Amino acid sequence: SCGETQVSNSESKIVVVGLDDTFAPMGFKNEKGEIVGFDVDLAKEVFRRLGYDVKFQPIDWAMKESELNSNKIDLIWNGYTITEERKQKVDFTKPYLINRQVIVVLKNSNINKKIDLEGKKVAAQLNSSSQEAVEKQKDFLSKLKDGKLYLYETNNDALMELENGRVDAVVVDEILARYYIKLKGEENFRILEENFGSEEYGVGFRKGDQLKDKVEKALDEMKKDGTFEKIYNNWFEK
Amino acid sequence: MVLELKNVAKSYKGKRILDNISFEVKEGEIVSIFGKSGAGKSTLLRCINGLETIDKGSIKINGEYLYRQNGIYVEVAKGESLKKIRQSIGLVFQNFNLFSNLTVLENIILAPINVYNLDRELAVKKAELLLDRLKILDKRDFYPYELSGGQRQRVAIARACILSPKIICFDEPTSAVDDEVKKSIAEIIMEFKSEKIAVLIVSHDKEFSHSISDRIINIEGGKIIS
Amino acid sequence: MVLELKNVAKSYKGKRILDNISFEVKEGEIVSIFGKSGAGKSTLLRCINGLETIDKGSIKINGEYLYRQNGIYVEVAKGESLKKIRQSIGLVFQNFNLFSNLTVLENIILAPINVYNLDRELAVKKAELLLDRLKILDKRDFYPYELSGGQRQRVAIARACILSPKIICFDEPTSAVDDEVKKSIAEIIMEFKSEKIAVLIVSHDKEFSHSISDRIINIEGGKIIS
Amino acid sequence: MNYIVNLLLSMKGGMFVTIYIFFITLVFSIILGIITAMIRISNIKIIRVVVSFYIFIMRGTPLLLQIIFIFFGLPMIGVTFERYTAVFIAFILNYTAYFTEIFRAGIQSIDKGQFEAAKVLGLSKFQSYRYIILPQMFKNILPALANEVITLVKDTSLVYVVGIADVLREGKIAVNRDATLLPFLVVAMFYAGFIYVLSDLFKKVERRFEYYR
Amino acid sequence: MNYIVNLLLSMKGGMFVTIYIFFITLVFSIILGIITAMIRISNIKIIRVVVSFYIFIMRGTPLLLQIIFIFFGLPMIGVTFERYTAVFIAFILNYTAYFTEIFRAGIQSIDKGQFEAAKVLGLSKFQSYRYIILPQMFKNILPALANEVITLVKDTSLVYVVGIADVLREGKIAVNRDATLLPFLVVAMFYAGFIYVLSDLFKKVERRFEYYR
Ligand SMILES: Nc1ncnc2c1ncn2[C@@H]1O[C@H](COP(=O)(O)OP(=O)(O)OP(=O)(O)O)[C@@H](O)[C@H]1O
Ligand SMILES: Nc1ncnc2c1ncn2[C@@H]1O[C@H](COP(=O)(O)OP(=O)(O)OP(=O)(O)O)[C@@H](O)[C@H]1O
Ligand SMILES: [Mg+2]
Ligand SMILES: [Mg+2]
Repeated sequence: SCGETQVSNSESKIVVVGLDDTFAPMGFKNEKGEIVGFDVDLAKEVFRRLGYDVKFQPIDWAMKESELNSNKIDLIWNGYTITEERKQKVDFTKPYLINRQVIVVLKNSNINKKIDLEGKKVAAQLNSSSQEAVEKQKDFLSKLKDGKLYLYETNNDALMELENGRVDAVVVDEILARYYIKLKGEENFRILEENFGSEEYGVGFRKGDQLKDKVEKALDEMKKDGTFEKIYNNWFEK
Repeated sequence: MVLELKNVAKSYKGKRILDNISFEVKEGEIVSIFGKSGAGKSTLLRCINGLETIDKGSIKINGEYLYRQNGIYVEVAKGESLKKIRQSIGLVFQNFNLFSNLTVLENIILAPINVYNLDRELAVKKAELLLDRLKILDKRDFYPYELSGGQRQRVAIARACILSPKIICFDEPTSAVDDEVKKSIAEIIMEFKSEKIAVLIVSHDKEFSHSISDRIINIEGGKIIS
Repeated sequence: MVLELKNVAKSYKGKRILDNISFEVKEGEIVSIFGKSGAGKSTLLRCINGLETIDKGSIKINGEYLYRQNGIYVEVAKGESLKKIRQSIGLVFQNFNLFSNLTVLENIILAPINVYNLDRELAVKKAELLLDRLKILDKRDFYPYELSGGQRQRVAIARACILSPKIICFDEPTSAVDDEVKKSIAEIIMEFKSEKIAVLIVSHDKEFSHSISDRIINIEGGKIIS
Repeated sequence: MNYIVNLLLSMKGGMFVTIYIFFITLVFSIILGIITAMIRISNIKIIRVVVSFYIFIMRGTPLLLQIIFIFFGLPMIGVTFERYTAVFIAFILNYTAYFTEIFRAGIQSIDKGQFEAAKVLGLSKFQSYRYIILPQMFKNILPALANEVITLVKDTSLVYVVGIADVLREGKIAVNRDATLLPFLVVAMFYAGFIYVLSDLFKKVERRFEYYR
Repeated sequence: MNYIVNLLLSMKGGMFVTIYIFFITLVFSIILGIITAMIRISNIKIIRVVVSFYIFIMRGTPLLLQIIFIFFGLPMIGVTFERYTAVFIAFILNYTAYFTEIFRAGIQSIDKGQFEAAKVLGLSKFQSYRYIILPQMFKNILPALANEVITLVKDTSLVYVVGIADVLREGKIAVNRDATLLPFLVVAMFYAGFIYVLSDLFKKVERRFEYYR
């Protein structure tokens, strides 16, 4: 149904999770039109344990805080990076996942370290946090072939160019990288040890919402009893 | 009296077109209005039909005021009163103004069916009778753009005549037709007389007007001169 | 011959409106066409002016073929030839067709200035003279919607007459005017005669037509009957 | 090939949403547009001023902002709408403004004699519009109306801002999910096909109106 | 306050660009639109078919894609344009299509008698359009034309795709640079002001055309 459920309070036992359903693999629609994904599975398990009915509401990512603050949704759970600015507006749980800016190369490539990238063609998605992370390291940037990143419209384009051998490496979100590698064949790619920094994902709540603590606790338990890892392995190449 | 005008005045661009016009028309009376081209005859008929506002004076139709002088203002009929007036008066326009998206028949039966709630079949029958008398029954399903000038004029006449209001105004009703049709039109007008319907005719055709009118009004310089 | 029609035929919706029409008009000749309303008079004038195609026959204007029967086809004049024809013939429409975005004066001088490259001042002078004769000089700067029916008709006449083509067609030129104006129109038409301009008149006004015509053509059932 | 079939199946919900938003908006804003156009040309000054202010606001700000305002802004003053309700309010208010002006152009270019004849025959305002004015208006403005209707097809994609999954958003989902650009091609073809059907329909309606001049 | 002044100064280039693209597009596509409308109603079948295909392509695909195609796509077959050239080609081709249909509506709703009178008086096709048809057409379609012109104002922001800095893009730059939403407010007010001026102009022109009926 496309309607709005009434906003939950602790008695009603319905909770509305906002997510950008274009964001594979964290939360997205599959071919059958069901909302699935890593975060979705996590949320389902958490709220099953807490005894809530959970409803997933697709939103536009740019409007996420507006959705939350106008009570259209109860929480944001969708690869939501914790930043200082966002902390002003929402309450975050402890980070449940670390996302690094990793370097992907072909399996048989002789690139093993960052230094090996000197003079090589390195690609990233235009306007992505990967681009931002690499371009922050000006020295490194200047040593690349042509002294710049090769930028593509989508990560998919960049990885395709890597497969075609037109670039030597791609800098990309680890989460996305592992999803795409799983999709495109784990035998073809390799992720280097070194990376370009990391960010942390958390679940966002309205300021002062007590549900936050319960979710945090449930997540902790899931990490302890191995449920978290099981879900993780379902979605990502190890 | 079906129609009473009192001191009616009307200007365009500061020029007096109608100046202190007063006259009355009784039930079943046929009155002709003469005057040079541009004398204000069409304007007069348009005022009587509420299509133009007037600057001064009063116009009373079938007992209801369409315009009523009240101090320096002229009050205009509204709502139910206006509706009643509209239904007691009819007009054949000098330039016909047929509805271009409707056929001849549809033009004629539109008002009877929708305004007077006449049964559709009856309306069609009445319309066909009129069309036959005006010798254009074969154009029943034509659109106005497919008609000759005189045929259009006859449709306009039929459209007004099917309603039998209390008073009916004809603006140059014979300007585009031949003598034979003219005779039919004269007959139709004469029948109104017997039904106690008043008729107001504006025409340059003296022969036609004289032959059917009870009375003649001459307009010059915006005034009634006789 | 300024105008020659040969076996002209024209149908609408499969109905013959003009059937095998042939006649000729000489320089300076005034010819009247009579016929009942709907007989096809306006259609005939519109064909002669190239506003309607014809199904059969030929029409020749001032020596150029407007329509020419060629086997089963009718060829239509094009390009320079058509342009020449257009400039040798004029028409006063039954429903006037004044340009609604132009004033009376502009309506009249548009063609002289733009088609015949007449000096603007001269055109204005000529137009004013015509307007004066037709007694509407005071409406010089009015727009068509501000005119009475008869005034519009006079503007339409002036607009066609200022051009002095080889042949000029009038479709019901006196349907909306009074006797005095009628006389002026008759005079203007008579002057064309002296300028060797041919005139074709369609009118229901027998008195008017008879008084100025050299010859009369009667149409019935699409054919010339006399 | 099989992929495309699956893709189409997975996107049919989005296609339905697009068509749904299109039709609901079209129907209501055409009806309201006719009414507003009638009001707009009425001679009561205050009403005219109000309507033309409304039209200025609707045309002067982007539709996207109007949707955001109605869905996220109004709750601040306690007025809350469902997602679809908010979208329909914004779309209908916006398109009514554009249609109003097209209809006004159409009505104003009808010969005044048609209005006068209707008046003299005693037809009510409603009857005059129903039988005479509106049919002639539609004939007058069909090509211009098609412009606006086609723009509406493309504007439906703005619903993404409240998270409604129209065909474009479903295309995006599939692109990210399946790591291929094909879904966008499908979306483009869907729009082009839809617009083709509409253009064709307009052409047919135009021909239907050719019965008179 | 000082900040706003500085902001305005830093954005005046973008405002100029927006206005520049607006006017160039407007002028050329109105002129071309008139010509195409005349062609569109001509009775040479092949020309009519070609023009209506062109209109379908222009209305059936988004303007953004058209810009991308001309700037990024055509170079693949060896046709390369400057940024502004590409933008103007795309905008003018696109808007000409929309204007054509509006003008066609306007021309077709003019009484046939006006064309016939012009013909009989010997006016050339060009003269008839210049003195009679176009003035009456503009009177007929002014309100509908305003719709399209106002849409153009908002569409100018699409030039971001080839990296031209219009007012919206400069606003975005300032938002990212100064970490405040104020620049967007300035942009919104610029658009609203611009559209207000245009609406007002249209209202005045409409009143100018009221001299006849
Ligand atoms: N809207 C207007 N603005 C200015 N003057 C007008 C307007 N309408 C009519 N007139 C003038 O009013 C006068 C009377 O016009 P009206 O149509 O009543 O004449 P009429 O007696 O019917 O003439 P005709 O026999 O030629 O039809 C004319 O001189 C005309 O120019
Ligand atoms: N477009 C058309 N389609 C069908 N029939 C038409 C069309 N135009 C004219 N006619 C028919 O042709 C016939 C002749 O019309 P025309 O206008 O030539 O008559 P007319 O002799 O000028 O009559 P009037 O004296 O009434 O003006 C009429 O019966 C008319 O219905
Ligand atoms: Mg009159
Ligand atoms: Mg005739």
